Amino acid sequence: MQEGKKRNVLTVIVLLIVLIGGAWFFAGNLKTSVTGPVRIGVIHPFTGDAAVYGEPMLRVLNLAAEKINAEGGIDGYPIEFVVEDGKCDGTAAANAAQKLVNIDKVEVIIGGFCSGEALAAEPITTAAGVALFSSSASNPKLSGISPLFVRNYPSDSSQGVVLADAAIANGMRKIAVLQEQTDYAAGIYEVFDAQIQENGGTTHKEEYTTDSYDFRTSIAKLQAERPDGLFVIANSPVSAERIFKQLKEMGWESSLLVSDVIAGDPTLVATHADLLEGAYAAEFGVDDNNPKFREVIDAYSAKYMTEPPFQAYVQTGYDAVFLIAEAIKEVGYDGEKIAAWLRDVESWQGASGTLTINSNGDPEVGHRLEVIKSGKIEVVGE
Amino acid sequence: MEYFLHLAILFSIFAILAISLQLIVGYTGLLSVAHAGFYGIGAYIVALLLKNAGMNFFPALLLGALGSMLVAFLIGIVLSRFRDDYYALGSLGFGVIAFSILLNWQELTRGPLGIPGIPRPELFGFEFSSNLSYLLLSFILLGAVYAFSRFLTLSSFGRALQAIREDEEALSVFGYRTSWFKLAVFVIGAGMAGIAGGLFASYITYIDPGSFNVTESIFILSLIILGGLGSLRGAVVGALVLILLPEALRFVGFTPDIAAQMRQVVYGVLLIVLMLYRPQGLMGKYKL
Amino acid sequence: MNAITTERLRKTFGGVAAVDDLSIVIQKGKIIGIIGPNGSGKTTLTNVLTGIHRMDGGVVVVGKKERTRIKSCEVFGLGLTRTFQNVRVFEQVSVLDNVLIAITKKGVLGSLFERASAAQIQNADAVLARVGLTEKRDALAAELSYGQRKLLEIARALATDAEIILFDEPYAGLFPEMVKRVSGIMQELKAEGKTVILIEHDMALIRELCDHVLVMDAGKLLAEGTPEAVLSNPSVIEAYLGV
Amino acid sequence: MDIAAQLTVNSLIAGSLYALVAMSFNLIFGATRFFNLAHGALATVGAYGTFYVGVVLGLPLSVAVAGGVLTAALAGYALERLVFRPLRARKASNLVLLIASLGILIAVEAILAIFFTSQFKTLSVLTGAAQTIHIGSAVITHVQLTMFASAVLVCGTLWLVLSKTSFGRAIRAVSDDAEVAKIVGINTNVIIAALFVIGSAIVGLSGVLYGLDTGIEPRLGFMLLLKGVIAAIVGGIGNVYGGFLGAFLVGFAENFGIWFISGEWKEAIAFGLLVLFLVFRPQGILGKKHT
Repeated sequence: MQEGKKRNVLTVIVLLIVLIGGAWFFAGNLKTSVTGPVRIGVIHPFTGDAAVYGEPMLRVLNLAAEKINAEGGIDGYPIEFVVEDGKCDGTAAANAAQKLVNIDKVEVIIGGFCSGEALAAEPITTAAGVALFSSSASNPKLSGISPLFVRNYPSDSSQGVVLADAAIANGMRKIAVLQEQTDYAAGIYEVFDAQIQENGGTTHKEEYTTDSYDFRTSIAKLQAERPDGLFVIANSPVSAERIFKQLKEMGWESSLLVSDVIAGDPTLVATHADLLEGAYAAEFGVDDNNPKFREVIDAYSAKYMTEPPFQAYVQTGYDAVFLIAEAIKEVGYDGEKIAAWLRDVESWQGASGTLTINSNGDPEVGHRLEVIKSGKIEVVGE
Repeated sequence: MEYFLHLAILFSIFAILAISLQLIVGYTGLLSVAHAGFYGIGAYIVALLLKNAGMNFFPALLLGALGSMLVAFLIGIVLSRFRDDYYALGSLGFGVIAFSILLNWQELTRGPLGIPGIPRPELFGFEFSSNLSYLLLSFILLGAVYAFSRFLTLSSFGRALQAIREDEEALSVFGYRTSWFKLAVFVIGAGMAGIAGGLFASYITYIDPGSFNVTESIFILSLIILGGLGSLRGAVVGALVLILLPEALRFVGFTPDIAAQMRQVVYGVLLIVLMLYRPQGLMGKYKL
Repeated sequence: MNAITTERLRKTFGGVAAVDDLSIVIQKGKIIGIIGPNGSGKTTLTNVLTGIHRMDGGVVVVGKKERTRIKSCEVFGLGLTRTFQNVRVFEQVSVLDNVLIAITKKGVLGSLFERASAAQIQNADAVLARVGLTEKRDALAAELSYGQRKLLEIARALATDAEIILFDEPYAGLFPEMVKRVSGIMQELKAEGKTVILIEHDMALIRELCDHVLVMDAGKLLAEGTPEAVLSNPSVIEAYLGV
Repeated sequence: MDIAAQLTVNSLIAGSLYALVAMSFNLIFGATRFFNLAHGALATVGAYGTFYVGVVLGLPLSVAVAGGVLTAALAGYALERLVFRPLRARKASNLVLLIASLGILIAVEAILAIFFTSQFKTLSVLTGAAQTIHIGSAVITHVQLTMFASAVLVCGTLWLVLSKTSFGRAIRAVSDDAEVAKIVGINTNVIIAALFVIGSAIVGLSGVLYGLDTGIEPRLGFMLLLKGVIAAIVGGIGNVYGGFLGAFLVGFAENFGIWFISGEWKEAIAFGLLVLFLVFRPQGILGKKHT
């Protein structure tokens, strides 16, 4: 009885080794070749706070793909998206990247929407020779992170500097900061803080996790510092909404600075018009007169009966699909070649204007200063 | 094929977690909800040693396990004084505190930003970069953990653990320092969870504290309750079923968001129904 | 020679003394009965002696050691073991393992690398045979009848090979033939030179078995002596009838 | 020191919320003696009940609040009848009851997420713009003031009911010893069912108030439950008034704790307090010592 059991176990182990070893050998000799639809991976947030971006951005990507497919696709083959939920969270994004790279075998991925997603996915895609193209991740650490990473949304190094300069110019020396604990928000803070200190100012920071609901004590602590201004760096309008409500309840008085995702949500800005009166923001701006930009906004409005939110991301997301499609047409379905082509883009005309990618894989554009007046965004100096 | 490998690797990691928690909960009757904490400590130690110190995976894994064990020892000194509900609450307290430290000791852990780009293991110039080789590694570790746990449960030590579960006070009259046994099994289980954490970190290549919170502890607990308390095989079966379940739900055609919630509904209902009709789980011998 | 002596031993619960400055002597190698009405402190005394409750005052001398505090895990080392009034076997553990618990190594490290040896199992089987549970050897203790569990507890206590064995109402719920077997075991233990402490309500059994009887009432020693002397003592009768 | 005033107010607000959870938790625990994690789910049920009645159906605030509280009470009764009573009848151990209640918590949260999505939602449609009151340099909104009033009112009412009515005496009898209570002719199942209804209504109210103050999402009950259970243990498990005291202790510890250390550690403070109590005073502030 005992002996028989041992033999069984041994047989199973040997079988397992043979099976796994065999499969390993054959797996190494397999190669994916493209003979059908062109598959592009997408890692965007569809659950959690940042889900407010996921759905509209996916619509934008689909609008672009529909247009390309209607015009003949890529060498006759249509574009297909393989969509994964990155949850604006590193673990989910890493899982999604693993799946897209190993199981779906895509050669190019659009994402992550959040900086945290992009930072977590990048090592995986780079190791697999897959191109990662983000149309929204703005953390400065992503600059030049890998030859296989490209983005057409500017780094927050410019957002932080623009806002810090505006603060200093308006006589703010002591600035309170309420920062969400995400890569995006941390990136902006780092640049902002450095620029403020360089100009002789100081910052007092309180951080909060994405699932925080009670900011009262943090606000009270910041209030007690008697700052000249408060910089709210939220990763999504959802936590900003909670913060604004409590700021108002606690009678916050000094002027505000807000991160670009807040300025990019017209409903949020309109709802809190009185609190945000005179607040500064720095956004990667949109150009209403650009015909390609009008094209996507109109197509979206026609199809979904509403103007898209976060239009700064709409323009880059729309462009991303066209850029990738062009790259595949030029160099074929190969991650390394696609990335190389994308990093060479120069004076390309799209919905986000004229795009040139520099040696860091970043676009040669920056953020512009805006001010909120009676619930509307106004560009400063225009 | 690749998809199957992915699931098989996740299964091995969770089977190790389930087996290690089985020793604590199923054999010794200590309802610990701190397990994800040790899983996380192992993951973070391995990730930091690999990424910042450039250490080889295997010594790092050993240090990860030892680190988890050291923390478990310090916590266990306090925790071993409790039993039943109070043990559960105490471990909940420590689990949340461990999570808070992973989240807020930002100089070391980068807090909620997590650690990206953790390298895969390497042995004598061979890199476990393919999922197949990684699966082999995970299976070997799972086998080792299973064999060790089996050895443990068949020993006099294992018999004493079960007696603690049944009646700690009565056992002490027979000369057993029960709190030392509770401490020992807690530390051993934590070491195994640390190994699972190291495997997870190097496989996913990215970790953040969110993977190691109380909800994760509860998930591991539901693996062994489903599989059956007091049975190592039950722990493995529980891990298998609950890893495959969400895939089955996705197969049925739910959207990812709904599927994630449906999975939770199924866990919840499963726990209720099991408690009502089969409190010993699928394969367990022992009733709570 | 005395097996156990207590001096002014005290245990209170919420201000009420369950054992009230009790000083007794348990002689070695005898069967000592402890009787008394419900709530007189017999079980509390057992629990204090075996470290289940911490004593609030007084001294206990076991063998040569004087103690003001007894931890339950030290009791085994003092050569003392017990059964419980409300059976406390390890329910979801096999009958054999219940007995092996008392035989195998007790230290964390020692037990980790020990598997029950053939000799240990033989020893356990012998004890099971002695109480008549051989057939139930591989069953879970939870599957036993109440009486069988009592026998299992006795087996577990016998397996420790302790010098002093405390039986807390071992006869309650036993069938007549089991009663006979247990009485036989007690007499064997006495013959082996061991000390038996028997808490019991059945006066016939006390008369039959005990060499010496202690009567407790309200945590104090009411009387002591031979069974005949004690059971004819008017104050004992009064305490029992509660006049 | 104007920050101290605001922190005191913040502590009282947090404490009031925890007090509602802890008192109702202890009320039920006293009679059933198990850690009912489903209690947290009922806070979520109450909050979503109010959301449904007030926002989806568009009925006025008072109806919405009543609707939320009532839904929670009914749900609590249903759980007692469908899950807990059958388990008690089977003489299930505390751990079995605990795990079953954990299953309920997980399932209810997920079901709410399926119906209402897991997104954060505000109830400000119902309350309108927050009206505030200034107390010295501190600020408090009407909703928050209501929280504090509710906590005090519930505590007072429970005291009246428990100590002055025959129903209260029956509850105390069941809490002291369910077996004895049965023998003297008290129908323990009826008493326990009534406690579930009352307790669930109170915890439902906490969820509703929390929702009106900050907003709702399916996991709010879990957070409230953790804090509530800590407060219940710190105050003395099974003791209603202990829950009240413990809640304010937790509220003050959390809010004044992060005055000195950074706000991220708020969670750790509450649980640190729990561990301290478990080690040094496991019976809690008002609990009786067990041996």
